[in-house]
Amino acid sequence: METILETNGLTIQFGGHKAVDDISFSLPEKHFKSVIGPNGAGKTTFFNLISGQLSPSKGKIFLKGEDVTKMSPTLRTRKGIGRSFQITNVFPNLTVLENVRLAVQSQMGIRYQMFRHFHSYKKVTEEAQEKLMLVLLEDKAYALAGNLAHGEKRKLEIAMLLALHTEILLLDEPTAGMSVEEVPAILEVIKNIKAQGDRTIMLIEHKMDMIMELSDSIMVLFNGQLLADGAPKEIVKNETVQSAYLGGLYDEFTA
Amino acid sequence: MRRYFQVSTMAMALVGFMLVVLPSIYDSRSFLILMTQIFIFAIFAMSYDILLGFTGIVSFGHAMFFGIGAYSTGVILDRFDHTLPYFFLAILVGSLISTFISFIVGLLTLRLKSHYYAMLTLAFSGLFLVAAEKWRTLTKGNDGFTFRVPDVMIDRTTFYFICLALMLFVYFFLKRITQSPFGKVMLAIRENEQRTESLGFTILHYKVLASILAGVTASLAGSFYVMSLRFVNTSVFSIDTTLDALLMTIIGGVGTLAGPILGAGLIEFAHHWLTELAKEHPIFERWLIFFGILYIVAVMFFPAGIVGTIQKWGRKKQTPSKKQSIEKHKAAG
Amino acid sequence: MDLFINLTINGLATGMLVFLLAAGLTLIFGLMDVLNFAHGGLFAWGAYSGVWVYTMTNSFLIAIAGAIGTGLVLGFITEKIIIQPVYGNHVQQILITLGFMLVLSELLKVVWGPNQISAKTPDYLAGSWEIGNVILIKYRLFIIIVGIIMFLCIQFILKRTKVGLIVRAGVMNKDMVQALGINIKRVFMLVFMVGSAMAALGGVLLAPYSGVIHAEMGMEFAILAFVVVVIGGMGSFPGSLFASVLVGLSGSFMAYYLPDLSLAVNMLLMAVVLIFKPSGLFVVKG
Amino acid sequence: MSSLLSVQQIETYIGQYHILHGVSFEAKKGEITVLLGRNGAGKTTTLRSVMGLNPASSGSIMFHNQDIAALPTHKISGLGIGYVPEDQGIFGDLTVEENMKVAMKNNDHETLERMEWILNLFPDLKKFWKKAGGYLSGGQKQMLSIARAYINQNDLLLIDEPSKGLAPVIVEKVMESLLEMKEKTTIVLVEQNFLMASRIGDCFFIIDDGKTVHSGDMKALKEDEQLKRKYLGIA
Amino acid sequence: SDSASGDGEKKGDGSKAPIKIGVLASLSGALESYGKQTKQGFELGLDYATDGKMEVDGRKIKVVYEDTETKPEVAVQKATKLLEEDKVDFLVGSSSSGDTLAVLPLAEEYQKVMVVEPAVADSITGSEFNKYIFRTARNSSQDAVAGAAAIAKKGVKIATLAPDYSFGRDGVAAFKKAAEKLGADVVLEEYADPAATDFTSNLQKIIDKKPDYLFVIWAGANSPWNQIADMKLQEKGIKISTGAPDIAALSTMEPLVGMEGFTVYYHDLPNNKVNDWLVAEHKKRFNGQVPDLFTPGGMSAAISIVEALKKTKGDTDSDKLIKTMEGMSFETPKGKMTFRKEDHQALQSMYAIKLEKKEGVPYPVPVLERELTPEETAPPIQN
Ligand SMILES: Nc1ncnc2c1ncn2[C@@H]1O[C@H](COP(=O)(O)OP(=O)(O)OP(=O)(O)O)[C@@H](O)[C@H]1O
Ligand SMILES: Nc1ncnc2c1ncn2[C@@H]1O[C@H](COP(=O)(O)OP(=O)(O)OP(=O)(O)O)[C@@H](O)[C@H]1O
Ligand SMILES: [Mg+2]
Ligand SMILES: [Mg+2]
Repeated sequence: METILETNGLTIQFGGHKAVDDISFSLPEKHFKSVIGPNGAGKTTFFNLISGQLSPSKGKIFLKGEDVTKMSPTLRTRKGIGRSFQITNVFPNLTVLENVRLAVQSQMGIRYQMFRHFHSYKKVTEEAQEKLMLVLLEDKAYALAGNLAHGEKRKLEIAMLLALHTEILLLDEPTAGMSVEEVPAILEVIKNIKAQGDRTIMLIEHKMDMIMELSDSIMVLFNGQLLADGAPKEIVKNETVQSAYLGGLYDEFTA
Repeated sequence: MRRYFQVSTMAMALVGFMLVVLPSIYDSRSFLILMTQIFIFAIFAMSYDILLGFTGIVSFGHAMFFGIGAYSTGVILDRFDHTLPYFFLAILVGSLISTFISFIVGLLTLRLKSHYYAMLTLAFSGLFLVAAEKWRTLTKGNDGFTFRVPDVMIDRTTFYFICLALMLFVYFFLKRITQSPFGKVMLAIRENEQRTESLGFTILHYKVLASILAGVTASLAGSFYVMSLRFVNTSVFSIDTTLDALLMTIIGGVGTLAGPILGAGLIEFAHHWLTELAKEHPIFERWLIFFGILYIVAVMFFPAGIVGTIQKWGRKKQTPSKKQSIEKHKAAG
Repeated sequence: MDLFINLTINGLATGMLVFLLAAGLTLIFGLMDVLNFAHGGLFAWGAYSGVWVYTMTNSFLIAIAGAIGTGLVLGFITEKIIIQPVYGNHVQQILITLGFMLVLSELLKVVWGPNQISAKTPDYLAGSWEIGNVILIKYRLFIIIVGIIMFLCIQFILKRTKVGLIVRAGVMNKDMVQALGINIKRVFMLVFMVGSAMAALGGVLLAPYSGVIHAEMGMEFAILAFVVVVIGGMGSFPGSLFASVLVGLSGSFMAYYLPDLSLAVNMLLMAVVLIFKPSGLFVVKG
Repeated sequence: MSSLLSVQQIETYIGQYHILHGVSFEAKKGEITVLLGRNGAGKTTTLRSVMGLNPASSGSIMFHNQDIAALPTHKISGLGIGYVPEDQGIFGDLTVEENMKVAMKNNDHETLERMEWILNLFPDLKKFWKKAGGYLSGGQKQMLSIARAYINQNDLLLIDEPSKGLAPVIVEKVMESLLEMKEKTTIVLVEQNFLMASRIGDCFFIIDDGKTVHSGDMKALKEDEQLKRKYLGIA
Repeated sequence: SDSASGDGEKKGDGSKAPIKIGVLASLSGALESYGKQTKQGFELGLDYATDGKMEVDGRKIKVVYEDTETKPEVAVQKATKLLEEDKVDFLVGSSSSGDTLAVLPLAEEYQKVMVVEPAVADSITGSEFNKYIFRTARNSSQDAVAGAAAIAKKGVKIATLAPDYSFGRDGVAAFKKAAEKLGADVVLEEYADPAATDFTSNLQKIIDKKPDYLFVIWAGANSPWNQIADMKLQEKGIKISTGAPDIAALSTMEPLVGMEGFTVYYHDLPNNKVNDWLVAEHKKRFNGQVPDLFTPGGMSAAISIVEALKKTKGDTDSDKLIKTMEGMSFETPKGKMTFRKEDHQALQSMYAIKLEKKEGVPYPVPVLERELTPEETAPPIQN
């Protein structure tokens, strides 16, 4: 399989502290990779570097062989890197539908059209509604996003990401705070996307059951460094991972 | 939602129609002048709202563009000839300078938090004020100068119709823009810049475009403002001019285009009415106190501005109540 | 050399005066994030009430106390009626405080009439010393000293207590601060009152400086105060002090060496600072 | 055992929305009470109502046998109730140290001792003591938020989804710390992580559509597959 | 019976239509006190000129006052209202040059005589002049000429200090011309920010130049007087000269006691009947207060209008009025004024004064040194 994303010695330093330290990895196309590691290991920062929210102090990022290190987040999104945020990040005073519609609009490349009414873009609205249905949020379409309960906002995040239709999806703890009842539904959504087989997905999660079920491979970050990268079964057997990350809570996986 | 916009368009068309027939019913010319000034300030306030209400950019120097339009018009009509072609030239020159300046200021500061844009525009407009003061061969300093206007514009009634048409045009034009996909992105930027960026929109482009749009519209308002006075002086660059636009926009409703129009009307009428009262009743001699109280009361009773607050009431009625939506949810599940 | 000293001392004094005017705004705008356009009204009220008390009692100290008292009372009223409903909303703050500004400055005229009023300098602060060609104006030295004392007091309070932290935390997340057991309303109220009292103090000290007070004096200086707060770095007292002194000195030196630019000096200064250091000269660290 | 906190039939509006219509629960002294329910059920709103952040318009909230429903938030907190909000409520521009300082009600020996205990529990906080809260990682923010609630001696702690975003090993530590504290401090927990909830919870209340729909002993719930399926959608 | 030319002033029933006058003044805002002086002066003037009858040749006089708030757009709005709705025959005003300039084209458009009072900008009777404009106020150049006349002599070295805007720049230019004509030498022109609180740089330069006089043109509240005293200019042998302002501002000039300058008006300077009447009547009406700087101006404007009307026998035809008023002389509290034919500027007396402390007066008082005759202070014709 071809490599879609690759980093080379990626490093970022905040003051004296290296949050991401010399990470080189490559991600094959249509692969599902999870990223785990203790809090503050640098997972989110790693995503921020890939998606362009932060620019590295050192190292390079390649998307399909092209050096994208210096590109703006906007351009990277257009080139196919989409992401969701760990800290809920939506447009609070716009309706839920409007939130998703903006993503669809961007995906369809409708950017500087000033003189046509947005209602004449029926497709955009339809597409947005479809995405809301997918994440079980259709009956909140006209609520203001800022008034959603926490779990609902997480779902909205995912809908917006899906609407972007990017080749690469970076999911940062998509189900954190989602209710036990709904996690399976979202899991289903992610599984479906995976099953369609046209996306490459990276997932940050602390829910090991979910990770084990979905991942083709897992990479482990520790103190900003890449500790291990391999098949799920092997990773959970790694002693450092067990003692410093998993603790005793997930004995069942290691057994 | 959709229905609301249609309602507002109809309402505006109705108001427009009433304003068209107004002069034939009530032809007091000083009243027409008051109305004309309302139209012009409404344009200016709408231009401000493009920044504040639709893109979330606060500017304390919007008078800069107003003044650019004003002086372009004054100087060109005074120096060359007071004919229509020169007036169009003046508008063009004003727009070009405004485009240029807003482009530069935008590029310099729109990367930053809007807060700094506000202060930097304040600084720039201050510099323009000083320039208008100091370039005395062109501007005659702060006393300013009078000039003649093209013949068709001399008649106050004609000028009334021109300004009314212009205001309606600007309203519908800006409305179309704010409801275009472009306008939706502006709103998104107002709500959450960083998120807009990660959706694949280059926010700087939008902000600079919004700033140019606002600048050119303000410059247009400035041109017509001095046309109505046939006189220009440095007060067009003053902070008070910016504050006027700001007050009209906020009192009418930030983020709505009808708001600034209503705001302009409200403030001008309140002003007119209070000063009239001041002549008759001695307690109103200090009418500015009542004017100040008007602002205070407006904030207390119409926190989102008049149009904004009314819109909110409308929305309350339209959205299904929470209970209904839950029942729906259950029925679906 | 004498010229240099003269320009420096007077620039410094102007700077300190600006600092005294801006200090209250550093609290209210810089720290509490309230766009208070009525702040200038508080200068004017401080000045008028101070001058009035001075003519009644002939004691400058009582005048200062009177101004501070006026500031506290007005601060209380302003916070309670005008500011409380609009915390966190800049747009509403602009409208309501501009409205209140009109009310404040018109009320001045109701109480003291529309004419400008002359303000005397107390005898022991009037006049100047001349050493060689260096002229030391007593009142200006006094302003410099008061400015320094004020700065030290504020710094001491902010460093020794949690007030500064609480206010900043309250601006970011009011609910959370309350959930931590702090009566944030009361804290905001107190800080606002102190800020207003500082404004009033600035006003009464300004009066003998320029020798005359008038109802419109507020707005003029309020804008300068905003400029200082922004270029100094929001909410930073060392920043405000530095920026004020910068404004004072550059005004004084520019007027001498580049008189043609002196009208534009404050705006130029602000433009340059904002373009090169958009967060202001001093950033409140955190 | 007597109940320290007793919430009876509260109704809460946010703006014009009627969010809670009849939530009741009790927290007994020395126990960990868990509130369960799907997204949007009203759990967070319930805690906020107890804290006075979204005051209940009717119903009673008794704490130490005193009705606190009408008290302002800071007074409620002053009675000895700590709160970990769902969104962590970190003061982003303040450093970790300053965040803790704002939270500290006292500066006595006991508090300092607790501080030491907290920093041992979450060594990351010590590491980033002078760092702005806004720059912390998601999990670190969660730790800081918990730490702020731990620093004072409270009679009652209201904790909204503490495990969210935390690495498993930290979740375990938090669980242990809660068990450790429960002697002195009564705890009300909102938790989606059923594994955690079921391990440390003593009793539970299920909230749905803004109402309490079920309650009981945690042990019973663990075994009752039918109940779990019905209210929590898990088996 | 009826001697008017009869261009529609008569009402159908034969009784004569009133004459209407619209007065524009700043009755609120920063220039409020000037506006009120003008208004009071105007009222008194009408009473005086009509012997309290408020009519000329059988036609009643009606006055409408409007507040311009010192904003050009308001001034235009109010002036239009006066011209359109009230159908005034005369405009009078206003307190600021900006407002007045904005209204000038309206006077021309509506072909109504406008008597400018007390706006000073030279351009009103200069570059922006139209034939309907008459001015009873003195202009900047007259101030300057008077200022020069008070101090300029052969060989005298003078430095100037003025605010850095039109008012200051125009004033200094005119002063310089006048002073140099009298043989004096203007050695330094300093301009300060009109909002300045610190004048060190300007004063320092002035000290360095060692002039005989410092001539100050200043308007606005933040005056340089305190600092001039503090920097001991007078002790260094630099005499200060400036125009004495209104009473409220005089009280800020304590440090300048002893200065020689000029003034437009102070109530005990002119010695004539009109002024005696003004002072007495003013005291009577406004509980003991004396008329201030611009009160006589308002009165003069009223007198000039009434006098012109008397001459036309109540005819308000503008062309006739203009012809009448050009070159017309009339008695005012400041003595005889004459509207110069060329630019309709009223030539008038000014007063060279010295500021002195007087027992029982809480401000320094301008004491007459010499009355400057209208011819002496005649400004150049600039239109
Ligand atoms: N902008 C920033 N400035 C300074 N430090 C930062 C910044 N962003 C992240 N850090 C630091 O980098 C480290 C890694 O943070 P990151 O958010 O990547 O962790 P994470 O692995 O996502 O953790 P979590 O599981 O808790 O979300 C943390 O110590 C954090 O404090
Ligand atoms: N400010 C608000 N305005 C309007 N509705 C709101 C507001 N806050 C919450 N709601 C609504 O109230 C309901 C309950 O919200 P709450 O946050 O209490 O749920 P929750 O049980 O905590 O959910 P989650 O598990 O997702 O955190 C939700 O339907 C939400 O949309
Ligand atoms: Mg993270
Ligand atoms: Mg919740």
